[in-house]
Amino acid sequence: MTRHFTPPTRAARFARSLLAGALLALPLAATAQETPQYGGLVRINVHADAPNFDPLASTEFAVHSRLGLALSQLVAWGTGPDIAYGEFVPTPSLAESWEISDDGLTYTFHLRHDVVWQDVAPVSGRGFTSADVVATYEAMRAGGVQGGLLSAVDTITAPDDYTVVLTLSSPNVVLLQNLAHQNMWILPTEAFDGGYDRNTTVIGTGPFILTGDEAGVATTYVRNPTYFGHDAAGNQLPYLDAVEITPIRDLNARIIAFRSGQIDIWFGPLNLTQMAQIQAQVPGLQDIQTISNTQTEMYLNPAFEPFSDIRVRQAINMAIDRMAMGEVIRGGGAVGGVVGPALSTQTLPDDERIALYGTPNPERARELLAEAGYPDGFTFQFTLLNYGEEMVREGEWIQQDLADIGITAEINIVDRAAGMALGREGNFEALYMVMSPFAEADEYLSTHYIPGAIRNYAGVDDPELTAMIEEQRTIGDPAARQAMLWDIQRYIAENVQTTLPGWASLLLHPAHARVHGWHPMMTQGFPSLREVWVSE
Amino acid sequence: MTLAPSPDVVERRPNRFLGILRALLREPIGCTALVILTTVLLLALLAPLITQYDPLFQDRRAVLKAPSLAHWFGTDDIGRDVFSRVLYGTRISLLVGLLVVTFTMIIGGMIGLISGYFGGWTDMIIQRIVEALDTLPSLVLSLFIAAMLGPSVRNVVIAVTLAQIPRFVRVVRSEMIKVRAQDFIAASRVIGASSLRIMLTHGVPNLIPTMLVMGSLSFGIAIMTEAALSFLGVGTPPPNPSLGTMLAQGTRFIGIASWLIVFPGLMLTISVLALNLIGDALRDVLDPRRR
Amino acid sequence: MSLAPVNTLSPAAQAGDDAPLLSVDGMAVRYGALEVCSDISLSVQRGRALALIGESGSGKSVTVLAITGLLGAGGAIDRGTVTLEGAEISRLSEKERRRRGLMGRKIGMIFQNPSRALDPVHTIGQQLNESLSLTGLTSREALRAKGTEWLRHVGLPDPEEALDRYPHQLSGGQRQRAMIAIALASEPELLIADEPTTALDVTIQAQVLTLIRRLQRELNLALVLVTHDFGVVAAMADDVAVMYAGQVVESGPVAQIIRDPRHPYTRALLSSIPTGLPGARIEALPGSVPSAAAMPTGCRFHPRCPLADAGCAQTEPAFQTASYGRLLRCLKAEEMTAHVR
Amino acid sequence: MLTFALRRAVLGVIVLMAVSVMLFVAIRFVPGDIVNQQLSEAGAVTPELLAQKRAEMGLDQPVLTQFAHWAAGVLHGDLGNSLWTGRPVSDQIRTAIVPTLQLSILAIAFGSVLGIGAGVAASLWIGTPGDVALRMASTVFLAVPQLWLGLLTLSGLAAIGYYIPLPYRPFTTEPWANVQQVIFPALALSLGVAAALSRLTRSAMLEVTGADFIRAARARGVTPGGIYVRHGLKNALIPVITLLGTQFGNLLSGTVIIERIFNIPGLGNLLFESVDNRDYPTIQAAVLTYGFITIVVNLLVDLSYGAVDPRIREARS
Amino acid sequence: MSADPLFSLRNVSVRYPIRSGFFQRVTGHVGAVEDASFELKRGETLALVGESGCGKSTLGRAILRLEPIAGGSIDADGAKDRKALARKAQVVFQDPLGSLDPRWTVGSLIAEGLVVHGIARGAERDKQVHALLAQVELPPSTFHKFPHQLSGGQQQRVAIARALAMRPELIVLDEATSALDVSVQAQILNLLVDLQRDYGLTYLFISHDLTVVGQFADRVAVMYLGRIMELGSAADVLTAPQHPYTRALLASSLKVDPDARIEDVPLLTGDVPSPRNPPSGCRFRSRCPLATAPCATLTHRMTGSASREVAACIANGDT
Repeated sequence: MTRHFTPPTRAARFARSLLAGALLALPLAATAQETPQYGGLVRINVHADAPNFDPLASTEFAVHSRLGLALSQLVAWGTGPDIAYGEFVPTPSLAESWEISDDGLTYTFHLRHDVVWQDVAPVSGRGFTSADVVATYEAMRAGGVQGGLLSAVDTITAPDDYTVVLTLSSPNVVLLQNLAHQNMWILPTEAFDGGYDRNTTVIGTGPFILTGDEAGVATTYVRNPTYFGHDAAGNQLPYLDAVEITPIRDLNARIIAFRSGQIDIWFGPLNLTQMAQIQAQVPGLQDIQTISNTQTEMYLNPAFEPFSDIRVRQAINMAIDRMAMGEVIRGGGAVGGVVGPALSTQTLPDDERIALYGTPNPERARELLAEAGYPDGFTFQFTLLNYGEEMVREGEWIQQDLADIGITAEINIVDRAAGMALGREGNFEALYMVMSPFAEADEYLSTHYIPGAIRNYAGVDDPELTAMIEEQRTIGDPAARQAMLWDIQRYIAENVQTTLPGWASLLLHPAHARVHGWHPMMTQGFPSLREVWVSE
Repeated sequence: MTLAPSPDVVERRPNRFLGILRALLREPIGCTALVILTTVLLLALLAPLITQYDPLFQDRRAVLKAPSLAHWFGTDDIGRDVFSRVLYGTRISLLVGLLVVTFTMIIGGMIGLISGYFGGWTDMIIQRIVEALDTLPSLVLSLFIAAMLGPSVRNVVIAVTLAQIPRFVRVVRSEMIKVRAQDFIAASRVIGASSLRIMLTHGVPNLIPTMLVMGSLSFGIAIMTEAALSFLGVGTPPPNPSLGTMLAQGTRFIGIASWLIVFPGLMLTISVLALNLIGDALRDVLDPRRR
Repeated sequence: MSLAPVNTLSPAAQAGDDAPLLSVDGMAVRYGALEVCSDISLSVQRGRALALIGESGSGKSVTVLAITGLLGAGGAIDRGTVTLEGAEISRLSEKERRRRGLMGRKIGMIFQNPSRALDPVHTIGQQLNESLSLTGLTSREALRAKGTEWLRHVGLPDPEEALDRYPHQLSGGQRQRAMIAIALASEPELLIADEPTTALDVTIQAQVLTLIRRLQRELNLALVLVTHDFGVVAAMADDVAVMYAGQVVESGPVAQIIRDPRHPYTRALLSSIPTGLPGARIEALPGSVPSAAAMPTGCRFHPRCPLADAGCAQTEPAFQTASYGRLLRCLKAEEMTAHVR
Repeated sequence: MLTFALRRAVLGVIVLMAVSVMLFVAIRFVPGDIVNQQLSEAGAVTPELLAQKRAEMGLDQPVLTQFAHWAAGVLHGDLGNSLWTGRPVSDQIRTAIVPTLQLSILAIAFGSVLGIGAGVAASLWIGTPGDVALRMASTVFLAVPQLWLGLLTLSGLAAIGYYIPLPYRPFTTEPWANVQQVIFPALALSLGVAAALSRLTRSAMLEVTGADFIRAARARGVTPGGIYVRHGLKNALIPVITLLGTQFGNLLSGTVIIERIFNIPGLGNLLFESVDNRDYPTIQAAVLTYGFITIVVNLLVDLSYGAVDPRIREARS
Repeated sequence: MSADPLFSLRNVSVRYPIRSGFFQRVTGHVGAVEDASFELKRGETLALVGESGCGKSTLGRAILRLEPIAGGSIDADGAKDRKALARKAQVVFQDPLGSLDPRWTVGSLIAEGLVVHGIARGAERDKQVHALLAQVELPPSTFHKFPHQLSGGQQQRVAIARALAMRPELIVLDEATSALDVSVQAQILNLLVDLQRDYGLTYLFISHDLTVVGQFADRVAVMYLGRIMELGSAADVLTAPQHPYTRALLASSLKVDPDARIEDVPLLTGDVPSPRNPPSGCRFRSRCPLATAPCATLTHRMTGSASREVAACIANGDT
């Protein structure tokens, strides 16, 4: 569920009224839920082409969002009215059930018996077995980009055709969620023994069969008649005959396409102002809003003299008026945290996050600077990843906020690849970038704060913190784990503060009135699409 | 210095510039162009006097305001005054244009002069390099250089200059070849003047009209290229108000805040128009057939 | 002649009619506000050649362009008449001139520089056909046959092939021959040649001039020849008109003018021609031709004239017949005694 | 003639090879590489995996070795596989070049018709208000950046409620949608070309009509129509063709911007994406393709000179 | 006229490369001048005559080292480098406007040589320039004018003054009066005669106009297709030409005599052949009215006395 705060500006009041409208609209749509109709086509836009369809080759959103229509995982994210947007509830998918040993080291998965692969050569409708799971996971461990998600796994075995056993070297409560990760699609054995080219061919067990992909034009899908999923009434899923995913890079072009009905479901960033325009022109628009599971982050490199002093880092944190920034530039959303606000059960509670990151105090910031020996401020290179105009605008915003406390930020714009390289090399003074779409607190913590980790650009090496991060993985009890996670975040806010969270923006997911059953999901792959139907 | 031309040539130089200016003012086109360009220049140079708004200051309570008495050209998406940004953006455009033209004229002019005067192997090698640069569409070349160097005003100047040089070299070279073929060059050689002296005292003065015309056109092209590069995100970096950057920012609000693209574009067009007109007028004024 | 009657001679011409084919009377030509020719009077009969001689800027080319109706933009005949076969043509539009067959059909023209007067992107044949078609020929074969005949007639080697040649593929002399063929192919009665050999070498000049003279005789054409070279005049013309600063200053039969020039300018011009005698000093005429924008008052020649007195600077002399029968424009015409060279 | 044109083309290709060496080395100086990019969203990535991926792509080898490998492939007509998509680069280029060529050819066609027409009209109406109006229009359009014209076109269309169908559809599958998609960007591109052409055509026509051979044609009674078309236009075409050649270069520059504005998946967008992704083989191929197009256009310009002007045809044979 | 020659040319050739084919290799040469030998005696006027493309201007330029020579030698009175040569030999070109830099004033144009050679500076330089202006009979007001503000004759006077400034011994007059009107040509010719008399100048007078040459030159060299066909005193060559080409050239030049009608001029047939592809043997044979088969193998050779040399010709009894 979207969480919001008390907005001080008129723009935010406007946003709230929009939100109220949206909340009203949803139940209406739900009551109108007569019997779903079969047939029809739905078009969704994404921002880019899929470079290829090999799930092991990249973590690109454009790839995995497309693969999700055709492929399935062993375990999936639960969805439904009772489950919050950022909450992970493990749900059966290819595995219909599983057991976890008491020591937390052995996971036994029982696979569905009724699953067949899509009727695409060379797999051609063969039945799904445990060999496919083993082959997929082994390949991932050997060289897949998602290998890290299986790092806790020691052995993968298949006692019979419909059972898979994973053993862990140490307990890891995150494993189930890792298996449900958007990159963990199960492929047939043929994908790994040279039977077909993963780059170009997609054969899965999902609700739709990928039939074509033309760069810059569309990726097309048709219904998979042998899909194993059924709705509550026992009807065969999916309802739709066909789906098209169209890449439109340019925001304005995307708006035009959506406004003129060439796109049914909007996906991607959208400003509230633009949304208001669209609403004025498209009758009966469904407006669904969520908080992005990514957030902007500002890395302060302690290797740069002033940033080695935590008081300076605190001062910078206090100088930035994130709430207003999010309102004006992103048109809503939530203030960021050590763990992103989209992970509603794991991030710190709203009021605490707002107290830590959403309450600017320039006076205190100036005092801190003076204490640290910079009463007149200083100048630093503010390396800004060009990840869209809003990112740049946030950078400019922060620049003005910092100027208020006497710090001069010289903006240096770099593209994404250069920015990531500079980050990994530690070759920056301050770096402003957008975080990957993490779905689990452990991902945030282990990538940012463990020595040698991939996102530990600031070079954090705090044994106490490392021990805490390792410990939370072993805590089976959800409440206890949550407390531990909160402690870690508080510890980081107080003692580390090298990565300042920015803003998690409001995501608008408008859809045309003819689309029913559409629920945006945090995980990639449009999992609710199998239940979407259209009225004409 | 022995290379100094005879005194009356020296004393005539400033007169010649004033003469060109006077001749320009006599032409209706030249006059119009000078008036427009002067206006644009004054607007850019006197920006701090004309507008009280800081082009970078974000008035966070006045976001995306339509043009009004307070904000003549409206405000942008974080509350910056568009009028002020257009003026300061024009400054950057003109600065980039000026630097590009200066460097292009000096570097391109020199290379073209040498290539055209000496011919032979020197010319061959220079021509091949120029062709190499010329194989790529100039924007693609600029784009590539700018992308490689990263966005900054300095890098834009480098990228645009490099892309402009081939054209300049080609024109100066062919003009120099024409000049070299003239009898007055032969006469100077017969008098015993060295190649360097001939190039400087006969070559350069005769190339100046061509260079001036080319320069004013290059100026316009440089401004447009700067805008294009900034639009594509490899030009003048934010928060500097470049006209191209402003257009790029404005595209997100097409149909919502048309002032964000209308005014910067208009200013861009007017600047280029003035420079093109000056080029046209110079071409007329400096045409030897018209004297 | 080998060519079947190219030009049906009018009975009058055959009878040796003295009536001029072309006569120009008091013509003045103006380009914008500038009068470049004033009070030009000329006439030429069939079978005769009139040479128009003068230094550069004397207005001789403008005169023939005015006669042919080819004055460029802004140029027009301001005063006077041009009569061809008795019809006044000076004020006709180009369209009307074409309708009356004045362009090409009655008046043919040869230009100074054949490299520039031939369209570089069309073959000789194509340009020849434009002229031939005026005579009513249409079929491709007939055009080709006639074209070949004309090129043979002007002495081009391989005339059949030459039809398909582009101008740049011919030598300068051949180009001028081709130009002559094109000018004559429409079978005009009046041929105007504007410095037809200035761009050519002497040996080629002799060839081309011989050709023009031969064809003029054969076809009984009236020829107006513009030149700055008295040698050409002596070799080619029957009559000559000497021009200075946009006016005809003296005219008459060629032998008379050369042997006994009466106008001071004609005299000065003739005496400034090198004689070829080793070591002889040339009598040079001081000064240079005035420009149309700064014409002297009175007699236009008076600033350079050795005989000029105060009156010459005030009174404009008329072009009239002197007591000794010569047409000239000089206030001191009666003082000019014989001066046989 | 053909020898001449071919010689220029071959020289061009040699030059292009030199460009490719510079390019190959230069792009590797830009910070960041494809592996960063591919794994940008993965949380659990180890440095070992990054190294393994780089080794798989051969990015760990010395630049010269990489170049030798790539150049050997290119010489055999193999542009390599995209590091980003894993598909042959040649396929991507083939797909992307279509809309780019479609745009630029359409634009040059519109521009020629508009520009030459306006130029001839202005030269016929010289001195009249029509001439003045055409000249003013061309001066103004020459100064309007393609960038702005594109944006104005887009917002203008939006303002009247006309929406260009999106995304791009190839002409072969959906001709009507394709036409709607390319016609406006092509028009926006063509106005600059038209302006430049009309100015040149006008002055070339005026220059030609002042030539002796035009006077000679008039003297032999050729009608104004014949003079304008046969003698005037054909001679005036020579500088016009030269300009068309250089304008094509400008147009290619323009397509980079216009493709971006109108969301057309052409060569420019491909280049952009591959630069973003540090997809070296695709960057190289895209840039070389621009160079190749330029060479082909120059070749065509050379050949058409010959077609128009026999002197050039001969001088070069 | 002293006995020792000012300049002497021995078998001078000037060739241009012809490039062709895919690789633009040099596939041959155009012999613009072939095997030219003569001496320029101090104080004389030697005329080089011939039709366009015969190489007369090229030969003049070669003497001035504006063209590299491919064979033979030129002894320029001991002048080894260009600066030394500049004090020996100067030039006046055909096109008066084209040979004066349009952006320089007359004063600075005339002074250029003085500056380059450091002959005079400051007021002394201006004084010399004014003296030169007076020598070529130009008013002092010309000093500050630009070339395009002068008439053709005045421009040519400036060019002469510029050449005179170097106090040269030889002036190459490359068709120096051809572009001028007859009346102006006469003025310039007279000036040149006066200057020669006053300063003992030597002239190499390049011209196509035999009448001017007859009046002006002491000796005449007739060139055809890059070769000298006849060389001797003006009186001899122009009144008793021996080579058929000289005869043809003389016959073709029109006299100002109403009795000399065009019909009476004996004509040469055909055009000058391309120097890329000259006829074998005697180069004139393709147009020579007297040519016979052996002319195709005749070697070019100058025969005769010191006062008159004529190219080998079968019609003259050479074999």
